[in-house]
Amino acid sequence: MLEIIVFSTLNGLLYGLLLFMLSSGLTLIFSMMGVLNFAHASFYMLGAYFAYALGLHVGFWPALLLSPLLVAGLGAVVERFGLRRVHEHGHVAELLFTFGLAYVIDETVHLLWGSIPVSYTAPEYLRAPLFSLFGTDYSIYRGVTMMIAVLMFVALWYLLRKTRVGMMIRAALTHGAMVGHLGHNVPRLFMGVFAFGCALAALAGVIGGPLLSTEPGMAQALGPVVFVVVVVGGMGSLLGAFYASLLIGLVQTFFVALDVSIGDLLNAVGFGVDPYGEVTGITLASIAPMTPFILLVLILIFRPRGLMGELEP
Amino acid sequence: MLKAVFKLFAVSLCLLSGLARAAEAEPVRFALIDPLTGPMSVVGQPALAQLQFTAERLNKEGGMDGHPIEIVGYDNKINPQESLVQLQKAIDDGIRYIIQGNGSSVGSALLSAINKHNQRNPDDRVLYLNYAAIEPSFTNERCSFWHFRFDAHVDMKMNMLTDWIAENPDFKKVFLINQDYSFGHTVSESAMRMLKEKRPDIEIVGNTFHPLGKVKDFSPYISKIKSSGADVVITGNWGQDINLLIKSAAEYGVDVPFLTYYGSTPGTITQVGDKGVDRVYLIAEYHGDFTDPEIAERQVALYKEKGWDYYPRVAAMLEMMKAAGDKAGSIEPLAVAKTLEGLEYDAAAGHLTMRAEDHQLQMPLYLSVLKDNMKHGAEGTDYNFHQIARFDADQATLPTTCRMRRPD
Amino acid sequence: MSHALVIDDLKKSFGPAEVIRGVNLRVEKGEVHAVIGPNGAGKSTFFNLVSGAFAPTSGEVRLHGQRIDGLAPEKIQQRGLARSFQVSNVFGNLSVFENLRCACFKQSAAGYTFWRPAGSVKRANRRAEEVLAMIGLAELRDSPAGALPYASQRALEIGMTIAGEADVVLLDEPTAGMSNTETTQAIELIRQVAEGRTLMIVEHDMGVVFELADRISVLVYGEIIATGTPEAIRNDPRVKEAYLGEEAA
Amino acid sequence: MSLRVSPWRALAPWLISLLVLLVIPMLVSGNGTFSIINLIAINIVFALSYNMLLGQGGMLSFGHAVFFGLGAYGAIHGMNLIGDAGYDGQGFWAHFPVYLLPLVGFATGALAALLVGWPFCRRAGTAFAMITLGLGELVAAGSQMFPTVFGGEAGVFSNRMVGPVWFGLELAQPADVYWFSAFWVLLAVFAMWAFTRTPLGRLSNAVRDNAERLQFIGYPPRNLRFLVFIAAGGFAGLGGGMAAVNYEIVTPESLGLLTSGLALLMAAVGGLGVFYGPIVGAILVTVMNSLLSDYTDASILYVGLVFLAVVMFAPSGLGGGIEQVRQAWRRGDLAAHLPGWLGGALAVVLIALGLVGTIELVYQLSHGRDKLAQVLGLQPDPSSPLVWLGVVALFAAGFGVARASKNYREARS
Repeated sequence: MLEIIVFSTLNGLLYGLLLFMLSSGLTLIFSMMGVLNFAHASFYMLGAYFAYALGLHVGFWPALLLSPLLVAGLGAVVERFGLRRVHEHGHVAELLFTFGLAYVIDETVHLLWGSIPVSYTAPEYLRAPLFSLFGTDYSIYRGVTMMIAVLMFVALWYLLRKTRVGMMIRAALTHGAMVGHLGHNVPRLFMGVFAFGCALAALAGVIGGPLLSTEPGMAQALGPVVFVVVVVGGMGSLLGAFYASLLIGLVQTFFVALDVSIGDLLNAVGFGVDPYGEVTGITLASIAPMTPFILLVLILIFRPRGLMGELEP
Repeated sequence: MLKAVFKLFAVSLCLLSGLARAAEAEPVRFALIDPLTGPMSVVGQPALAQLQFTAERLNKEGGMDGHPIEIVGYDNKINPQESLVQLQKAIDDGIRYIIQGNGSSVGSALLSAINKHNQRNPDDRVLYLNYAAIEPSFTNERCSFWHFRFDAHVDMKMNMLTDWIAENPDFKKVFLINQDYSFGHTVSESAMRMLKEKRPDIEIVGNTFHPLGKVKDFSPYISKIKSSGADVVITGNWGQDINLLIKSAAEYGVDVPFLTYYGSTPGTITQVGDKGVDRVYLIAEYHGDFTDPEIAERQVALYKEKGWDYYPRVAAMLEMMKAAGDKAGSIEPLAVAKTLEGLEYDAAAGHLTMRAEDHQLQMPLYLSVLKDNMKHGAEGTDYNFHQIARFDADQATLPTTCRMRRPD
Repeated sequence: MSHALVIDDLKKSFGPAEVIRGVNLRVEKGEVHAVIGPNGAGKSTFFNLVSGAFAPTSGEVRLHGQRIDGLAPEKIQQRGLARSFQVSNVFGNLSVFENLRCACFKQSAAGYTFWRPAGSVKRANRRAEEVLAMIGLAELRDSPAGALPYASQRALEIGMTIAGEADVVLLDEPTAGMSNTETTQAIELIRQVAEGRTLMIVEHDMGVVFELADRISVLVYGEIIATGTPEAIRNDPRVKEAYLGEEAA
Repeated sequence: MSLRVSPWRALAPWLISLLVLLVIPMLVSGNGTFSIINLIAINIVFALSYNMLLGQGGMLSFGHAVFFGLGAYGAIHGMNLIGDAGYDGQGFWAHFPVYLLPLVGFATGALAALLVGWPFCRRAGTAFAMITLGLGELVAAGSQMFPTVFGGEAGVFSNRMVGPVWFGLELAQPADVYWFSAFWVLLAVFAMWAFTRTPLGRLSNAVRDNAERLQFIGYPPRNLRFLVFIAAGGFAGLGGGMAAVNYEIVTPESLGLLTSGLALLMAAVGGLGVFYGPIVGAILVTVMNSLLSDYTDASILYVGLVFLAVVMFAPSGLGGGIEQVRQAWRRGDLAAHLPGWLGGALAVVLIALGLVGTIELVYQLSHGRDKLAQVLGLQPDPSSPLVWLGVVALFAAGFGVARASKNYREARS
């Protein structure tokens, strides 16, 4: 039993941190620009595919830097020529733009790299076991992923809290117009933030690609969970997104690990229920992928500003 | 009206470019309704490529009863409702042979739609040729005269898997892991039933279901398999669910055999790679050794031309249809169906018989394991499935509960 | 003389900042009561408190003897108190007539009906036509409210406030930003509105205040420092010193 | 539009559409075409019910397919009940004809919206979008769990040739189902149009424009949003009921995020601000989704590109464009505007051809075959510079015409 708990915690943390890396970019974009970026997961996929393509020539680590830069460039172009043009028609138009953009990016990747998953894997030496627990070894790569995620959180936190750019971003969150009046070029700030958000998604792609397999459907499969992290975490709150992604990662992993059905739980509490009925036979494992959305609905009903946010979406 | 406009536009441009089609005997056309675009096209496109490749070869041998075989792809994006729209389009185009394989939900929709169509249109009936939807009920309680299945269903394959496990004394604990939908549950129930009959001493140490196509990280399941002390795993997973499962198993050093139905889905071998060697076992109607030189040569030709591997089951299906058409001396569905019933045919994989009682093809089955540096690697890699056991057709056969209503 | 509106020790603070520091005010039935005061005195917050947009921190507001403080704006409206907005707050895409008719549905309790066309709610349509004529926007009847010139939008704002046949009406700077001719038209309209109703107006234009108000209250730093007839207020030393200073007309 | 129109003018659109619906079966043959027309009818009702929320009520939903799907499941289970009741011929279901199943769909959809809607309607905007997204994903995942209700992956199937037959119309072929779809699409469109004319309809526009002011004229916005949410859920369920009868099978996909995305796509491409916008959108998107994949492998990419083009260059959608032309025609200055608009349209066509050429050539390179080229009988060789030159020429011409028509339009206004 201990083994399950230890491993579930480790796996839950890893999955949570990966979710955080992916959604941290969206926290900035969604909270600051109010843009419900449906294409965020697509930039995550682009990050993985660019890392795969570059990795063949320049190796894993250079690709780790180059791929996010490439995607940031793409993000800047998308904001400059697409999003900015649609901005004045309001948030619904921006959302529709990103909705169409996700379609186009997913299909373009499918067009260029074909429909078979590409074999994008971490370099050999990273796959060796870092340590072995209860006879199961835990690869270095997973350790590296966690480290990068935590580093990313600290760096982002520092940037937002301590630097001038960070201050400008936080100010623009609530008083965008005023930041403009203070002489900051808000459109360029928006472009920078959007590109930076896409770069963060790409970085998550570079790291997550080998773990979660790189194939054209990876963005669609992940898609909505990203919004759950941002909304549950709270608008504009990086710390909130961090807690929310860990919470979702751990809850989902533990629900899978504890192979218990609703019937068993009810019986444990004293109800005499047939544990294999259609409703009672449902196991926590099958509820696991629903948990983020159950959390989303509950948070929006009872605490709309999320765990740490000050603003209601 | 709308269709006509598109057609007019296309045809006029054809004439414009001066390419006139050579006049031939009126072709016999087969419709493939499968996912051809979007992320799931990885399971639809190989079948289309194989069908076109085999049709070219069969047309050189005179086609089906003298008519050139033509394959037309209809994209259903693996969605049952879209499949019905495409079915109607195919029937509208005058096509009377419908081929499908991916998704038991699509198969179920097509089966009930085709039954109703034939009932409502006695003069232009349609045949449903199923090469991969292996839901047992299609050739049992829901069997239909208009449905022919060219792949062994879940129970037939499980019968062989459990035989192989039963013969191996050091298998004591079996772990079952499947996708949480009708197919996954069928595999799990079938495994438990058969293992209880053949080896009551074997303990089922795990029977887990995970949502279809939604799990991103299989490590929790792998740690469960590890802690259960299982020495063999049976899974019906396909697509991402098999890729991630095996990758996770290798990463965590879980060195037990994984007996799979769909270890050879296109993309799996590329994704899994060396992690699958000596770990992934496959129960299927053929293997990757390509001992028969003619088939080996076709594998190389097909991969070079279309980028997909040889799909033996789909090739055998079209060859049997040609044989049935030639024997019936007609391409009219009812006549072909009657000759197809009970037809015996020697394909690369061995002696095949289309059982008349339930239209379920009886075939030898092979258990194979993924090996490295094979003579003909799959998907351009050096890996392929090496045969380790063969089960004759009569070993693999199972009785049926089908009570088929035959047309007058 | 029964009081239409009684306000006892009303207080409101946003976090540490205390904006309304204990307002006491009596508005007689049928009178036009003006509330004046320098910018930032808390006039708009006061209006928001009375109309239910904000819940007061403490204190009581009574409309015809019934307590309405802390009630939701729609409940207060149903009890007969309506208010207009300093910044025009109309339904941009709907036509002028539609804006007015929406404000009339409540009276004939027809807002939630979906089984008959809006045109068939006789009372609401008649009332809307009436107010349309009253505010002089008949020829702009079908143009979208969002596209109206400024003065017309202010007139529509007043129209929507009185359409609901409330007997106590709060007007928040009705003549702000208007030219002289537009102001005189507005004064005429407000006089018409005042017949048979109790009116409370927040206004900066002293001309308008002294033209219309029966009584005036002066709000300075969240407190009423004086209430009385226009004459009394003009000569009240405290008001002069705190607000009017020398330039009193 | 409360302007005084003569009664005939008010009825004209409905008479014309009735006429069109009667004429279509004479012009069209082949069940394939009819099944696409039936799908268009279903999508029109679905897209319009979505626009009751977004275009009319200002509520952006990502879970509208839940009510479409639940309506479909309600209707298919009703169809099975009719089939079972047919044996002994007693009971309510024995006398309930299959044609009225969309009403069962409406009731199921409305009931589901009633049960779920209240906490959702507290706020519109992003909060509403997110909570409906959560609902959509929850119900879609839940649909895998209750086999008796949702029938798991394989869904629930039935036979529509059961129960009492009216007017001798046996729903055998898609051609017969056409009359069923035509009846319901006309009724549903009229009902949704009539809804916009009712007090609740006008107030739903008011809540879209300015929810805050609504409180001060006596209506809490939440109540209005809730009622509109129920009505939209009902009409989505009606569309679901039509789908259940048309396909005789309902699967969990009809509840999923992709179907909700389809509703958003149709309404946005068609135009949110105009009542008939989603109708135009439904027709275009349905045709593209069904027919385009016959002619090219990149059909999904084209749907995405059309969507992007509409959102960026025609924010008021195709319906908005049509409305502009209609207004100009009514004002009489259509002739003045026409060259500018035609120029713009020509530019779009040229750029589109260039884009299609590029995509198909890239397809030729990466996938080694290209359906569109085969269908058109052209054999463009992707490596020859001539072909790429042609594509570049198309783009250049397109942008040139675009600039010219833009200058012309600016000169006019």
